[in-house]
Amino acid sequence: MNSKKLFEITDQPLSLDNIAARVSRPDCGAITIFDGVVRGETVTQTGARGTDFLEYEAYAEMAEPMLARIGAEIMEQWPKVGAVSILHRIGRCEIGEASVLIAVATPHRDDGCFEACRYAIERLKAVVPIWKQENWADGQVWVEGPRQPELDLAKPELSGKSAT
Amino acid sequence: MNSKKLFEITDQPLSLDNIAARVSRPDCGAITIFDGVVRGETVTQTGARGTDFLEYEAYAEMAEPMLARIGAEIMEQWPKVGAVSILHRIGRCEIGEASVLIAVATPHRDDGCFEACRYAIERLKAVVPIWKQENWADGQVWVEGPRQPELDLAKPELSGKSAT
Amino acid sequence: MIQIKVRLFATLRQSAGWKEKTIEAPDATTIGDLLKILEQSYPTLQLTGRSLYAAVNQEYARFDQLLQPGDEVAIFPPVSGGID
Amino acid sequence: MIQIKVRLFATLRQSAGWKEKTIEAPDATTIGDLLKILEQSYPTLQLTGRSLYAAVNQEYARFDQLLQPGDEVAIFPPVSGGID
Repeated sequence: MNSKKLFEITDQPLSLDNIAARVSRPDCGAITIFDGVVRGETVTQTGARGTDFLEYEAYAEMAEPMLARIGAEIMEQWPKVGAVSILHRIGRCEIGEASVLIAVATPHRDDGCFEACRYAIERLKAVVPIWKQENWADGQVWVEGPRQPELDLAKPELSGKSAT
Repeated sequence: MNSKKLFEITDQPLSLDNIAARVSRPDCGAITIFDGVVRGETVTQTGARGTDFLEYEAYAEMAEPMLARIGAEIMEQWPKVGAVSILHRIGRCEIGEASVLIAVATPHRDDGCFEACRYAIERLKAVVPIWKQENWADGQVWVEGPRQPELDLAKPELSGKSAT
Repeated sequence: MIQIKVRLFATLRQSAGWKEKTIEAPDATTIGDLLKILEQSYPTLQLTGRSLYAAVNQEYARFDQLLQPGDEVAIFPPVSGGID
Repeated sequence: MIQIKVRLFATLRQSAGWKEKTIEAPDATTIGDLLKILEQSYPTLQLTGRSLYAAVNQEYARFDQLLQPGDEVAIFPPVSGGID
């Protein structure tokens, strides 16, 4: 975590103080940070379910540029944003550890830092090539995110085209 | 910053990793943090204005319970919130240092952590008895927040009552 | 007569030159009455014609609230914590 | 014939038992054609009837995109980074 890169896939533990330093700018007084933490318990309709740890895998050569693209989308949509940083951890993550950190710095709190931070986590979950494996005492499963129709090869019209 | 209090006025530097630990809960996977940072430059209509440092003063015996009350308001308004922490620094704060940190933990990112965090900074600025003094090379000034009519003793109808 | 503990903050504290004093006041004194007593006793403390909040025993209070013996009354300008 | 570098991730990598291979394919091969070649060569790799994304040289691509010699084609399930 000695890096000052704004967009990074790393197998090292993430630090909130470190990401805040990465987006710190003399004219920015507001930083909003989203911290995605590994949950030990998930409440479901059939009761609580336990997780032992998570394991993340990434296509890092594609994921880092995609994170940077989300940053660029934010700067375009919220032009007062001074800096964006998005860090995602890979490998084994224990309960209570951060798997993703997003920081957005703006001059004032009304300049879009909350909205942009929210936007970034939604975009990350939709398009950045990272996968999560849940591990319990009695097994493991790869989690698949919700299908994004515009990315899915299984679109009927695309399959049709290819058959010609 | 060794304290685990959720609502605290302190003259010690604030740490984001520390406040995240204060609100960490096994069933909460989403933490939103607002980090209010001392700006070195403020862009105004007449150009950039520099600040050397800020000095905060608090009525701590009242401010800490008020912070806790904002936390209680949040738990009532967003019942899925697992924990809230609000820390405010007093004394001299240098450029780039955090003067206020707000952390809200929820099970998932859609359970109100962004909205509650935003609510907390607005409420803090309106009602918590803390005052900011801006210090420049050539002087200093106490900043007065926008007047809250419901708190202001100068309300005409109240002054009128007292005169009877 | 009753005794009231008065606390001042920020610019009020600076203009008065003190932050805490015990003030003697008649029975049935309101916060408004207390402000007049303070202005008369401490001419550098300008209280009229400006926005002002008050708290009694750490709770926001109104101009016409009656004070009790031993109350702690804080008087201060509109708050400005956090960042803009 | 052209050479394509294929990369698999997550459950696809696990079911195939490899994460990276260079595949020989005819000229004018599309991603859709490549998927058929892979399924025939690696029976444990189940690609049809499921949601699947593909990227060519680190950019999302469509089923009918024509591949060029030396392209890196990644095939993977819907992404699930971050937290829920």
